Amino acid sequence: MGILSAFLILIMSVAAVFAVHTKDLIGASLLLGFVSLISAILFYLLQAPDVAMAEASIGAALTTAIFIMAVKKTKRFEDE
Amino acid sequence: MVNPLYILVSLVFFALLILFVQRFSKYFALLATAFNFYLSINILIAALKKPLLVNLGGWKVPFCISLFASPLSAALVLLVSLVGFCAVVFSFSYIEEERNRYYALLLLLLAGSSGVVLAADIFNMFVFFEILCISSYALVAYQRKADSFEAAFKYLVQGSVGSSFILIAIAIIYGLFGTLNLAHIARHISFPLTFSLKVALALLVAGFGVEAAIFPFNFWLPDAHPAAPSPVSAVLSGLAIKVGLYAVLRLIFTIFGYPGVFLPLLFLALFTFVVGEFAALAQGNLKRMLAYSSMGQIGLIAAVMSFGSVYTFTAGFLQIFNHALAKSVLFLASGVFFYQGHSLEISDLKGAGRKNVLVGAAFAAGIFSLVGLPPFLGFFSKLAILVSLFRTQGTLVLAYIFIFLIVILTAVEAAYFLRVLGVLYQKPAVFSAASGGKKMALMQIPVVFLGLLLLGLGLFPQIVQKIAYFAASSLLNKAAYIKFILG
Amino acid sequence: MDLVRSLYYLGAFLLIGIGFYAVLGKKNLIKVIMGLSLIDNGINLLFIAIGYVRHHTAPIITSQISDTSLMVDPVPQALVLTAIVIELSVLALALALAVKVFAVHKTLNLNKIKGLKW
Amino acid sequence: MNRFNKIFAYSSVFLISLCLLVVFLLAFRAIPFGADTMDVGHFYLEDAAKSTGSANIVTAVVLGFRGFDTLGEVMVLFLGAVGLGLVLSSQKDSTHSPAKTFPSLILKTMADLVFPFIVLFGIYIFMHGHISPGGGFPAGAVLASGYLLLFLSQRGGYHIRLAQRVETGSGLVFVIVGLAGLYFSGFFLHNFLPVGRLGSLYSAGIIPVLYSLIGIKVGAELGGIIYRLFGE
Repeated sequence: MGILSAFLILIMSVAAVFAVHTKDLIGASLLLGFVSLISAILFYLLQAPDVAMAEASIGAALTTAIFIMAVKKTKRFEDE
Repeated sequence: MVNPLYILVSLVFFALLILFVQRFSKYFALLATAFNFYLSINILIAALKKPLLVNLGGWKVPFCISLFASPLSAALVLLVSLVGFCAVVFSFSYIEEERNRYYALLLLLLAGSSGVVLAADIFNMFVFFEILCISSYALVAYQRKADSFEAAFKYLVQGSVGSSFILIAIAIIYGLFGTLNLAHIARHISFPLTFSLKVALALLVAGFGVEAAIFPFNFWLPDAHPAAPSPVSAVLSGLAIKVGLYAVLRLIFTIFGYPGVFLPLLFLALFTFVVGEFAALAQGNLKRMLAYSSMGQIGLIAAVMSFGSVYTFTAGFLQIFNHALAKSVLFLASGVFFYQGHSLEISDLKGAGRKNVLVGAAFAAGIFSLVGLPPFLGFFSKLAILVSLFRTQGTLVLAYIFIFLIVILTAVEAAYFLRVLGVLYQKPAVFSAASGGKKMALMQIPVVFLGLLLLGLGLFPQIVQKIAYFAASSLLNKAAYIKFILG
Repeated sequence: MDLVRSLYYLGAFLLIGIGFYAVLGKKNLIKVIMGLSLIDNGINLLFIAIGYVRHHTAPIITSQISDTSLMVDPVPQALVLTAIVIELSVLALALALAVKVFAVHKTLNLNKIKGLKW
Repeated sequence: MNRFNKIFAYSSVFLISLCLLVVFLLAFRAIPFGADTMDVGHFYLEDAAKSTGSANIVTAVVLGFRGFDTLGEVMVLFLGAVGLGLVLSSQKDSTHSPAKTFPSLILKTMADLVFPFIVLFGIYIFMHGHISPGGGFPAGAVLASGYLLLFLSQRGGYHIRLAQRVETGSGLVFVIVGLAGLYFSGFFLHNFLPVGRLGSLYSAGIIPVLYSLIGIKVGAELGGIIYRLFGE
């Protein structure tokens, strides 16, 4: 479990950094959903299946959908 | 029937009912707040004899969520329901669009404020704090103009960062002690604090400090309060920031049991005081000026209270009452002026006080009370603050510096308030009031009522002084708090 | 400090730190909201990590697992369930405000919107 | 000069975030990872199955011991939906509407096929919240993702007024169930129904009732949020 969780945490942090860094807001929303998904896996590893389900359905799916809808209504690329 | 639970449940119930039925919204809101007003008077009377503890769900104390109405909480709940009732009556003819949503949000704002004050469980406190915050974000955006969206967004971002600070602090506390009940936590905490607890305390002060508008966390206030419709500004300025301050003080002095002067809060509060009052001097818009003045006043109250003795607390509570009532009068009266003249620039208000005799008089009463002139309540609270500072032991230098600041800043306050009053009664009246008829009468009632209340409490200050004294001693007595809740 | 043992804490605080960086440093409204979302994600992970007890099982009684003394702490999980929902509603409101601000100013850049400078 | 300012701003923000990270890590040295730090948790683990009849102890905590928090949480979500409705309700200004795209046949057919199953799955989740992981909030999210699919395939309308009635109605029933506890046994949100046999579907008293209400309410609310953000 140690190595797996270390790997997942590493990937999650990298994804978070890219989500903040990228100029494409749709890409950033998807990366954010990916971060949520990995944290749902981490919750499952930490013996919290209830929270994992909530995070996967609310955090990963719905939040991403809401973000994408909001980006569609505004502007896709971040300008200087 | 004397059960603080009914306050929260009735507000939540009516908020849901308004959007379920989709009509009669203002009557439901009036019913809910009137019921609450009646109930909170009863609760205060009962709590002055013996604090009330309500356990929810039928479990024993550290395991269930409980509501605790100490004299302090009961007094604040009374204040919330009083100002809330006046705001609802004022909104009757002032608010014309989106009534259902507006009243539901306003009721939940009141529910959140009462909930934070009554909660005896740190996470429950957080949940009610979120109800308070989210309803105020939405209400700030109510007018749906560009600047209200911007103000609401700014408020939301800073408020949510504050909320996440609170959550991290709760995580630290839960990790250390494995419990969420405030009294149970208080029993575990002893001085000197460990590093983790210091971080937790700092995070809690910062998190609740965002709502209490204490210096580096208050950049949202001067935009958010003026952007909201007037009755909401009255509630936000009169109540919401005090609820934040209540949470800060309850956590510092009851739960952590900080002995003596809490210096970090004192310095931040003094800074807030100075910045707020001087910024108010420079404003040309009436509501912006009132918002900056609220910032200054909250700084004054927080600074007095961070001295941590019974006298300073009593004085601070008097000032909380005074400021809540007076600021509500001022914001509601400015709502009347806006309704008639469609402008809040001070230069456009020439002669407005002559056109509305009653509202002008109430406005003057509010100003006199805030500046601290007899025979209004503000005179006694300012006097109590000065006396209590002379009576503090130990940190005399700070107390004297503070007294000096109060004298100077009261003069500043008097300068900007009297300037407005001068404009309101200036001779060649620019202000043109469309006669409102029945609608205007309905708006005048709460304004005049609150103005008279300020005068009445100023003539008979003993009642408020007694309540403030009880509240102050219940805030400082950590041992009694633990004993009463945990048995 | 042994880093391996507090790996989850480190991960949680990394998310919180990245989120703070986005909230304070980014100029795009939606990026700021994403920062808030990252902070909340980190806090959720933090709570669950606090409640975890080594070699204990999830707090659900089944026909195979019925020894409640060998289960992890249920309270942080309950708190996180609450926190996730609160986060979602704040997020929805924030995005609605951002959409409206964009509709007025046709830009999401904080520096170009006068009322939003902080 | 401008460039220098920018670098300075970014690096100071970076340093502040780093400082926060370090301070938090230091503060958490006192809380060992993976150790048993429970206090009230032990009581919940021992007592929950007996006193609430819920095999899922997290559910027992969420709706039993800390049910009042959950009421507050439901109200927070309600506030989010109402606030969003308020903010988005002004259609006077010209909102930038995205180019209308028509859904493909595949999406339409699949949506028709999958939608009933999604709804069924959502109902299953909230009905079994007291015996298996899940519960009302994920169930509501699943239901809302069903609506999302319908919106994407532009099938049928979403009866926003009906949804609002359902949403507020189930909230009202939640409060009434709590008050019934107060009436029958003197405690708000007390579990006044029989507890039943541990692990069966009809057990745990009011907990499945409350979770069903939450599932329906959250589903309607999130559906409303999606509907409003989509903006017809």
